[in-house]
Amino acid sequence: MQSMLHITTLHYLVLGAALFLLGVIGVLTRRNVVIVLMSIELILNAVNLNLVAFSHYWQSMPSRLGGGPTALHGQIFSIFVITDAAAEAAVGLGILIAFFRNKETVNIDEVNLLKW
Amino acid sequence: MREFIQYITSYLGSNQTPGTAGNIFWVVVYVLLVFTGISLGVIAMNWLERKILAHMQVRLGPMRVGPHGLLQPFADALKLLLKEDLIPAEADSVIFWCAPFMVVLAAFTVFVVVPFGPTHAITDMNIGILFMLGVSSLSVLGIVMAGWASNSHYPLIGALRSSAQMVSYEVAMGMAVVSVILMTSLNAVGTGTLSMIGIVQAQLAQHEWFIFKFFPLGLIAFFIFAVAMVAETNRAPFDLAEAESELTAGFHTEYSGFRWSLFFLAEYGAMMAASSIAVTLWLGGWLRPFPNMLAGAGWDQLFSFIPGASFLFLAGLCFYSTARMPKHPYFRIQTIGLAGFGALLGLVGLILFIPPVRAWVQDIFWFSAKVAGFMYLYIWYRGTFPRYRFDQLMKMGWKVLLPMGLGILILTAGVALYQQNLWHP
Amino acid sequence: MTNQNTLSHVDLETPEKPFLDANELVINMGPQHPATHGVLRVILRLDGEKVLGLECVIGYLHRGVEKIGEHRTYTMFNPYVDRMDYVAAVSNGLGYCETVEKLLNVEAPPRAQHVRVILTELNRIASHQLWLGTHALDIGAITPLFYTFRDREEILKIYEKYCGARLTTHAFRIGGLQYETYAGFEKEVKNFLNFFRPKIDEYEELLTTNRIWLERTKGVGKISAQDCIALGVTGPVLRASGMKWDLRKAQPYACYKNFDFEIPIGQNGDTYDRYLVRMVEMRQSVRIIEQALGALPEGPIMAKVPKVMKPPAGEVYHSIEAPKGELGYFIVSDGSTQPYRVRVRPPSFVNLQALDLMCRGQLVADVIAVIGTLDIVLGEVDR
Amino acid sequence: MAPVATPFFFYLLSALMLVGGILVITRKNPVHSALALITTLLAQAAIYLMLYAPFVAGVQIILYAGGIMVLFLFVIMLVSIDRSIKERQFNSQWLIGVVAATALGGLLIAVYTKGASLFPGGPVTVAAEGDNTQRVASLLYGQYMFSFEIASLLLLVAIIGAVVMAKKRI
Amino acid sequence: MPDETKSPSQHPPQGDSKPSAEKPAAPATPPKPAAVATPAAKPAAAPPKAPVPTPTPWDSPMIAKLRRTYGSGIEPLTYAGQNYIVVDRSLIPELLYVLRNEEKFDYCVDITAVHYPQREKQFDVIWVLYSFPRNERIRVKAQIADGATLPSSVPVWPAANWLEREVYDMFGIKFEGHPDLKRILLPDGWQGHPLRKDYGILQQDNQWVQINLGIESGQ
Repeated sequence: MQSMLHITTLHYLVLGAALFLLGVIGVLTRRNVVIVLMSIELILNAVNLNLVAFSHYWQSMPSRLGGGPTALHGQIFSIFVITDAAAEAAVGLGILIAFFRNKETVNIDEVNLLKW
Repeated sequence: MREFIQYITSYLGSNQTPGTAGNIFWVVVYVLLVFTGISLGVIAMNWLERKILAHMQVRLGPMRVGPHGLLQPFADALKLLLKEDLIPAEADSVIFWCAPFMVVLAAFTVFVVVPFGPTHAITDMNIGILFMLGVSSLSVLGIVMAGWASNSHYPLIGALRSSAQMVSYEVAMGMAVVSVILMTSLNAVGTGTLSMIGIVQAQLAQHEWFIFKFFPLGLIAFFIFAVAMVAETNRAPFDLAEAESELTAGFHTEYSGFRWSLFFLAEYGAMMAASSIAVTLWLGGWLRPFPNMLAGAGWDQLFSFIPGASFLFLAGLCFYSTARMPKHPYFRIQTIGLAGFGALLGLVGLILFIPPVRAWVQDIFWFSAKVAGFMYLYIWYRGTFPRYRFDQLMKMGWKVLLPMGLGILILTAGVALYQQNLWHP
Repeated sequence: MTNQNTLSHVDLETPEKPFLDANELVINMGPQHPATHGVLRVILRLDGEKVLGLECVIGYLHRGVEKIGEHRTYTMFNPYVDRMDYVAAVSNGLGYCETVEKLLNVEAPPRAQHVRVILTELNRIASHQLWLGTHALDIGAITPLFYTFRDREEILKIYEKYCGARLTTHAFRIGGLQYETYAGFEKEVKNFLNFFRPKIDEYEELLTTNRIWLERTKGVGKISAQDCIALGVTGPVLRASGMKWDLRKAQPYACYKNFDFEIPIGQNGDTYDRYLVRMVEMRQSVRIIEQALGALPEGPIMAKVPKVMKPPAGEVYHSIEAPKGELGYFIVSDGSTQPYRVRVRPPSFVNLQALDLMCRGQLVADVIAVIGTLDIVLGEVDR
Repeated sequence: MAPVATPFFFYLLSALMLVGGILVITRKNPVHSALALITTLLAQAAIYLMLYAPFVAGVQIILYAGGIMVLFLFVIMLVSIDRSIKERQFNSQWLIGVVAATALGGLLIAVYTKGASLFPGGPVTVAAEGDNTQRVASLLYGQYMFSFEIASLLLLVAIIGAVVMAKKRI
Repeated sequence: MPDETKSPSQHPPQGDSKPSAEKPAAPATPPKPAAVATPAAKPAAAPPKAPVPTPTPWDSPMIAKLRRTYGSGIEPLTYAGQNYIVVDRSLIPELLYVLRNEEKFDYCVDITAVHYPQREKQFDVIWVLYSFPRNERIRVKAQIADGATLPSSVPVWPAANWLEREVYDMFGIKFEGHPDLKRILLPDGWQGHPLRKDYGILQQDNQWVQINLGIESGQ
């Protein structure tokens, strides 16, 4: 019970892992490309959560271990991940539009030709 | 009990916002106060927009409900609440249901960080302006939801237009905002701030409203923001999302009654939010005119009379209109009502002369007055401009405002760097 | 036989392909739509915002005016024509009366003709004012509407004083006028002209150099003179395309040949040129009215026409330059008291055909602008 | 801003996130999925605030909820989804997918149970956010300058790629 | 004197059909039946003095040229100062092309029809043409029987599109080759063509009204 009331870094990590798994399941099982892309966003967010949680953890560490208030590397990394997510979404949705224009479907099972 | 009272009184006299002080009670009080104020502002705007627009267009506007139509907004609100709340049969009912709330939420949450005074804000966030831009950009989600869930073509086109428009203009808006943030870094420390209160204090410290900073850079940035904010709030001449001559009513074509009134509320709320950003960033927020040039107790005293005086002036206008009312039994109630309204305004004005109140409302008054100026601009635009076409709107956003914003940003950065070097050689 | 389909730049037969093939949006604009000026229904095929093609569905206001004409005497039918283009009722009446006069082989006396010209030109101003207000409203400028309506009121007051009606005036009679002008008519019209001249400047101040107005109207809904002629489009639309043709000059009727006025023309045939042409037309109308007032002769106002009108058997086509274009009447008489056949050649109906051509490849907002600039009145389209 | 009732908000927000995540991968209608994802993202922004990362939270709201998700909704409306809603929602290897994910989950649980001792049991104490933004900025434009420029290059490439992909005729 | 000689006797209500009297050779147009549509009105209507004007033949270089090609297929007449040509139905597309391309009648003002139920060829179809270069108006008139078709003039003047649709809508005259010949003013499923003389002024398609408007009758 005590561990439930004190939110530790591990809590955030478990939450991140759960989100990650949801994303993986979505990517592996769904047929709709849009939802697959959204599942990828879920995965990236799970990673981000971990990064920020670790950054939070590091800030509490002594600075001789590389911690301290300026140890915000996790947050920096998560910003890069968000940037990457934006790029991925833009290109992915661009591909989706091109795909939809040619095949008139958003079904990922039909993206197996590598040409159209 | 005593602890509770102590908890409440502990905040009084603090020089922090209640959110920063971590005082939940006062946060709740401030939230209630701010939202009541915003709602009152929306009601007043509703009436003022009609009247001002009407007088621009050689007509009278509402005249029947209450003296000079003063009660018209209330009558309208009542009508809207009593109207049947229709949900189209083919609509996606869940999304249709929650879209208006999303829009209202986005428009009103923004006020969490708006500084009506150095301590008169719900909270002072480290990322204040970022928060405002981010949350206000969420309203586009509500609009898209509304348009899509209606399952009808006009709302869908309206939603697509609106989302494209808001996303595009946010970029230019961001450039203008960043140039202001660069200006805040011109201090001894050399770091700027994103906090709304910090931005106003930087203007106070630098003895200059940012609209005049690095003339004309600040002015151009302000201009970019002023254009982009009209586009962000979907108002004329950028009201393409609800262009009544093209898309009947755009994304809220299928809405009626209460839900429609929520969109209405959100639109005006968003207008005030955008104006507050502009006022905070460029026009010195709560600062009274010339706080540095006309400094000193005497000037403070003089300026502190203005809020009460302006209310008394409005009351005088009311009494003048009362005197000009037709002397006919048919108008008796209206005349009495107008006189009563004037008396109310006069009373408020007199209360504002009481010394502690006088000091207390100073900041709020100046902030509201500046926002009101922007509101007038909105109405003025609507009365004057034709509507842009969608491609022209996009062209303006991406090909005019964005390059301008980028240029301003680079120039501001250059000038700021130069001044920094003067500071820390 | 050579194919002489002269529509130049757009192939109306083959549909254009949308951006996403499966995603062509079909939108039903109207019949209940604020900007279709009545009950016009336009079925738009859209690719996003781009118009791939459109089809007009009309007839919601069809009242069978032509059929009614066959069952009324010549005199009784006169008020009906006012109801077609109800914003230019006086012009309709002029066209009808002159056509029947042609059948009867009579001519209205000069004083009647002058009064007719004055009232018709006032009507042209009123019609253009209404067009300007609604057109600007469609493009999003809400204020000009109130200004134009304020000034149009003055014209309607003159009508009201003259014949008791404001909109569907029934001002003219076959053979001349029913009423002599009221006392002070000339002075009031003169006052109106003096009042109105600065008002045109006021409208122009609001719009002509307004950047947004320019962007919204320049290059929008372009149509060449050649296409106009092929599609039978007349009136300000044709003139804005650069064709200097006005029935008042080309085949003068009433007493227009006595007056000196210009025919404004545009170069590009876009919405902005049509706007300018109409603005100049208002000024020219003021000029004509001034001359007509100056030359208003004394004399009878009614030609000698029999009480029971029985035009000899025969058929006549006569057309006038209504505010919207060529308004023609084709009346077949069988010698009885009722026309055997009345055909109205409505300018709005024919002009509306050009909508498809003018809107292809433009955006939805331009469709609104083009409908506005065509200046259609659905009462006349559907008759 | 002092944290209030941290456990309560943590569990509330994580529940929101997980429910949102589940809805994302189970809804038929992509629009519903997108809205569920937005809920998840906003809840995550709040969790960032709890982790004293306000700048990341702001970026999350602006970029994710306000930018990327609008893009998603835009595209969903552009492609017609009527047909895909009526079709089968899960592909043929859904069972394998779930099994693989469960295996991965088991692995993660194993790692956490082994490594739990690495983390301190108590709450992490960190100075309040203070000048978080300024620190992030100095790191981003100092130490990570090069990565930052690479990221901007990546965005440029993405812009060009998206335009090339989506535009019919360039 | 003139009024009783001309109009009441064999002269149908129509101006054009009378030429059989003075026309040299009426080629394809069969002699109009003398049955008069509204005979009763005639004698009383006579204006006291002015002689009743009648269509008279006219001539011009253009007509001379057309005559050389089409001989007696065309019959130029003028009435009240307005010129028109009565042409044989078989000349219709060709003559319109010639008028448009060679004689520069580039503007099709109007297409309309008149119904004469008593005649054998019940319909007059009338093209009102105008030439911008010549500033001249002309009408072309052809007679066709009920149920007969005419070639569409849309290829000649695109303006004819809606005008022909209206003629079809109101009279039921079909135009071959029209790109989209359907009703324009009346609803698509409507029965009957209201501008025919046998269609009463109060008549309507009750079935359509009941089905589409859900009311018994529009009256």
